[in-house]
Amino acid sequence: MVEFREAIVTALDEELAANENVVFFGEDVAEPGGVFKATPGLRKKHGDRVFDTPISELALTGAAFGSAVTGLRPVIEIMFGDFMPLAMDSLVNQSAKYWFISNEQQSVPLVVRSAIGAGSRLGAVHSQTPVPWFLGVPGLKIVCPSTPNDARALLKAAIRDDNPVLFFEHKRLYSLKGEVDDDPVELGTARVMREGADLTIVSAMVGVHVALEAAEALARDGIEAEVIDLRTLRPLDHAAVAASLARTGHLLVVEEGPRTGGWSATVAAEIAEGSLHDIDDLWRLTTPDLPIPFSPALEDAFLPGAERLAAAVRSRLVSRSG
Amino acid sequence: MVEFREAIVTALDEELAANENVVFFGEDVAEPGGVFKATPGLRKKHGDRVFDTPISELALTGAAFGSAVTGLRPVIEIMFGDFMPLAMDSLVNQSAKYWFISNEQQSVPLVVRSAIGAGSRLGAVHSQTPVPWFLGVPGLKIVCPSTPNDARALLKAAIRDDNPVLFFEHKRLYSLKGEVDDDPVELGTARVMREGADLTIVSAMVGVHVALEAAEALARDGIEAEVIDLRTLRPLDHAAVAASLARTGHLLVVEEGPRTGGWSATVAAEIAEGSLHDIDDLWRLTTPDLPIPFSPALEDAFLPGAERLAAAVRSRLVSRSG
Amino acid sequence: MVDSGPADALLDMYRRMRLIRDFEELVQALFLKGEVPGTTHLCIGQEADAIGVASALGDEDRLAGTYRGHGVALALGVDPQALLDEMLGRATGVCGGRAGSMNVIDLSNRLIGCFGIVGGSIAAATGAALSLKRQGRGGVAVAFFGEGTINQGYFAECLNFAQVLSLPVLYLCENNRYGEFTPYEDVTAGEVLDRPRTLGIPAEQVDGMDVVAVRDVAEGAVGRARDGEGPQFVETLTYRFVGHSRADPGAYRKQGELEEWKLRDPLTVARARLVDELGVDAGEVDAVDREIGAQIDEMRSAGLEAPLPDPALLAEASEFKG
Amino acid sequence: MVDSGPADALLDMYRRMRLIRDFEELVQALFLKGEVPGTTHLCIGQEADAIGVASALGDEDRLAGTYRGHGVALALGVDPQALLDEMLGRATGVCGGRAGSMNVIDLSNRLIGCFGIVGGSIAAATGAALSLKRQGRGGVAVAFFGEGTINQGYFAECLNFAQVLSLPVLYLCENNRYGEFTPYEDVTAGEVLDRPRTLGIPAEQVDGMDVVAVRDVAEGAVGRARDGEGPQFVETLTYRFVGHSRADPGAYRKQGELEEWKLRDPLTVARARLVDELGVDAGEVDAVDREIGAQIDEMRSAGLEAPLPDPALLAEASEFKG
Ligand SMILES: Cc1ncc(C[n+]2csc(CCOP(=O)(O)OP(=O)(O)O)c2C)c(N)n1
Ligand SMILES: Cc1ncc(C[n+]2csc(CCOP(=O)(O)OP(=O)(O)O)c2C)c(N)n1
Ligand SMILES: [Mg+2]
Ligand SMILES: [Mg+2]
Repeated sequence: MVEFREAIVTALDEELAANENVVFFGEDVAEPGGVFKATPGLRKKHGDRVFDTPISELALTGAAFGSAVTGLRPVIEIMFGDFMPLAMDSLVNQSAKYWFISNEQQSVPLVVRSAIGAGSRLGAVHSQTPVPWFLGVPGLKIVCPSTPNDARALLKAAIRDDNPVLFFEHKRLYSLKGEVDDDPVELGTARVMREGADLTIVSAMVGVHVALEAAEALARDGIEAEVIDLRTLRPLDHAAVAASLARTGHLLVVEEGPRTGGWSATVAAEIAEGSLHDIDDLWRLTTPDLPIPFSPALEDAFLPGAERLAAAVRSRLVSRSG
Repeated sequence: MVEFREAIVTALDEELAANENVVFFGEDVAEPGGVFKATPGLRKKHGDRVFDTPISELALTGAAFGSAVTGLRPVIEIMFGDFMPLAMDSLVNQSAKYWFISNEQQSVPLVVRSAIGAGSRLGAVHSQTPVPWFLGVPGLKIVCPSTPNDARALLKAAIRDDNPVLFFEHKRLYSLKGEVDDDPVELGTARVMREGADLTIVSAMVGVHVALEAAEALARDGIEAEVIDLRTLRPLDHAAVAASLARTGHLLVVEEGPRTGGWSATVAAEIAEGSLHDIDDLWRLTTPDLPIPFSPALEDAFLPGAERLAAAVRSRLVSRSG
Repeated sequence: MVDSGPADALLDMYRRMRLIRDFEELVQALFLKGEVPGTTHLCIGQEADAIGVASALGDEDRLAGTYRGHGVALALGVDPQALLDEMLGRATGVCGGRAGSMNVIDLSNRLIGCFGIVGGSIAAATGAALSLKRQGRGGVAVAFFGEGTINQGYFAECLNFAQVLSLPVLYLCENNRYGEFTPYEDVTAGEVLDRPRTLGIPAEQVDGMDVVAVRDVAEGAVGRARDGEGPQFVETLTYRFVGHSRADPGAYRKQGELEEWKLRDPLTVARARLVDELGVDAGEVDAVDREIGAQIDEMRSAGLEAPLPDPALLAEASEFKG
Repeated sequence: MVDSGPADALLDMYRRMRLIRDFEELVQALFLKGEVPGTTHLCIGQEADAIGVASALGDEDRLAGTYRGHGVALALGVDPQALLDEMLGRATGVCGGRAGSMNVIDLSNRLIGCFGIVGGSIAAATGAALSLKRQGRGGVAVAFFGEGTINQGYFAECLNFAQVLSLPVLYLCENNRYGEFTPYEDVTAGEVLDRPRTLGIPAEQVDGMDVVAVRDVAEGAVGRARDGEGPQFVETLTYRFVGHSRADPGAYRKQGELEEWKLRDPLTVARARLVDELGVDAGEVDAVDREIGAQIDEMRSAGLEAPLPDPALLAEASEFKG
């Protein structure tokens, strides 16, 4: 059994070892080993290919871009996903566009790792999930693993990918333990985490575990939910969702993010457009359109938990079949 | 008849005159009157409440925030919407959150004006529509007028609104002429631009004009399209869309923006969730998931034009009824 | 040699520093007991900065702090109980438990906010200075931030912006030698004071362990800003006696450094001034300590008994005002 | 006194400046005829910067330019026809017509790109320097940018980043006195050179109208960067003889300023050096002018006949590589 954060450091370590063009930098990542302890030991082992930077998110992301188009394969850390707006210009206006507008002269093999997500009582400015901000940016990939095995395999795949990849690590997953194997995982492929005939629940990161927990509760009521882990949110594996839905007819998309403007809307829209009359139901469970509150009393109610999810499924199935 | 850009300068002028706490600043907006000639004369008339700033999008947006919570009602210009990522941190992590996390001590009455959109052959970095980046940011309003009258009325409403508002001016609309009246328009309210019984086309900005043109062409084929101008993209007037759809049964959402992650997906998802079995069809027309190309030969094909829209409607209606 | 001034003024500053110290130790203790959710950034060792600067401010002035903001909040007069309750996520918190330690806002006590984004406080104060200047009542805005923050775009952009507009703002850089776990010199080129000086902003350094020295320098700087001389800059040389945040091993500290700085504990320095220089009876100082100790004990019980916010507010609250 | 050096080297530089000048005038003429879509930012008056710096570069070096990038592109050896065709939106353009004037990329000719975002070139070159340093072949990266750009966060963050990491990069600031329509002194505090100097980066000023002087200073700076001395900074004093972009009234220019600078036209200065100092026959220089004139005529016809890109590529192109 390996912890999620160990899976991260292992993937970095292996890719640094495998390719000398891989470099890794960010704030407090080298000597201190990262504020989430996800990168210890790399500096010692890989020397100056791993280094600490000034508190300059824009410079470090911009420098990553410039180095990626001239031979390196940089991996950078933006400590919290909430800080990504500071780095966004370089990602949106430089990295994401280069491959296409250069007439495919050169792509931008860079990875931005970042700790994201709510539930750790860190308040509105240290708990966000940046996916909505970047979902509408052609040229970027967005990877969101839910297990240690996927974390390792997908981070390795992200580093080997020739395109800019945002790799999001949910804070509430860092201490999660799980088995790890050596099978590679392709970016952009969803995975069925649990089979079920009555309903498809699609989610990512912590949401997958919430969905699995809810599915167990629902099973006790005789409702069998299929749970799909999207794993990559850009590009979205719409085919996997559609395939499951062809079996179950009901789709619930669970997103840790605001109701307006998130990835669950794009999933729902694609399904509605493609198979409106072939499905029985489709709906979303998200967080409210509000900043993330600090107090545990509020934050717990804010996030879509397993109980709320199971209850929502029960009442929706009843109201629809009624 | 008034030009769209005149409507903008009139609204600014009137609000600067009406409230001495209104200030207006940005790059090249004061002495030079703006690169799109949308702000001439204001400096002369309103003195140092209108001023030019350094090329510092983050500072000017952050300063707008700080001034808005201490008594001013700043309007700023970010010259091109494409530059908004540079200013995004302050909008996302300061302005958008203040009202809620301060426990409603104080809201943030600021307006960010910005010229956006494609079709002017300005290439990938001067043609984007920033809506997808900000749609998932609770606490922000996003206003997108399509006519001179709405431009004036909505900009005045935005300046009088107590919340942070992004006010987007489509470059291809600046020279559009139209009648202007004195009726106020509320943020967040859509408008039916054309009535029709067969299909609802929802859009904003240039897309509204494209839809109207397509509707005329479709009318010649006996298809009557209702055209809705959303006018505000955050909050979205889902009710207006649903009301029209109750009449027509078919929904087409036209967005100048990438297929993945835009506002059209949220509109479609809300409709699908709310009225899956009450509607006949629902689909979206967007730009491809690619950066915006420069060459007119490519850009014209990239954007959803009236002909393509009409053709899409015809073929979709046929395939669905067939 | 700095003149200690009258004994009662210094004793009052001592009392307020003691309050900060004991408050922070209470938060620390409650944190270790699991009563403070999330994380905290304590300012133990840096109390003289908060009190020295606040002592130079008047009613019209405003201040923006950082995630390490308890000290400035208390120094400005934020109710200690409401501040503690906020850390504890209670409904009685200064922001109703919505904000938490890193994002405290209390406009009624001149605190524009505490900002979780490194550099955010600089923008907030710069903007507030825009308001204060327009209001013409001599108000000055103060931004607190650390030495690691001078590498953020916010810093460079805002200082130039403020200087060009000659805004009444004091930039107060607390140089505690480390940004999180990374030493200043590893990630920063040149000296702190040279950066404002290059822009023509007057800048001076002060012993941040001596509240009298800080107050005197702050009074000078605030006075100049008040008199229309534009932005001012002060660097305090200080040291954080505790970890950066909850889980800080402190491995980065140089051998003996902490111990050496502790000899210059701002409370020790102020006590010595009181007793040795001004002839105040040591018993009188002890009485202050006991008094604050008693206040803290009461706060502790009251805080732990305070009610949690009602999650129902999430359904009722709006992302927008009005 | 700068030594003109051998006549053939200077004549060659003159020829390349003449190419830039005539190229820009061709673009201008074609623009006015409606053949160049969108906008253009010409570098007429600033040719000596591009040629002087490029003359100091070797095969391993890389350069990042701005939206005003035709000069550096030609100076680096980008095929003039392919560059013109790009402006014309043709399939034969250096980026297949996808990029346009503001975003030209030609890695095979050492041009990392031209960047439409003010400050973007600085990040790109900083990152490239990271690669070049790792590669250890003595390569130096150069960033071109204007004096208005020093107020961008990119500038401050990247210069510090590069200095801390001792990267082989030359920051080349073309001070043409205006950012768009706004004079330097209205929006910028202090002197350009003081900003890098504050960070310990060696910085010098040079007459940007004298290609020999620029080359000499660039050679020195590039040489020091190549030798491991870290970042270097050069400010050229230059002037733009034409508008900022297509629709520039030039009202901001000080009385007589343009005329005065035109006396020091870099082509006039170089010609005087050739004829008066080095004794080159004026006829020889005229021959160069005629030769370039003929080349430009041919380019014009070829460009206007070049094929447009096939819109079908939009359906085939991918936002991602591989
Ligand atoms: C934009 C941003 N980047 C990184 C962080 C994480 N972070 C929080 S505090 C800190 C160090 C700041 O150092 P300094 O400015 O010296 O202030 P100090 O904490 O020492 O008072 C960092 C990197 C952040 N909060 N915001
Ligand atoms: C981030 C950003 N802000 C604003 C602009 C608009 N803009 C383009 S060029 C320019 C002026 C730049 O001035 P300077 O750096 O002096 O360069 P110059 O054009 O004079 O060569 C501005 C404001 C931009 N392209 N990018
Ligand atoms: Mg510090
Ligand atoms: Mg300039």
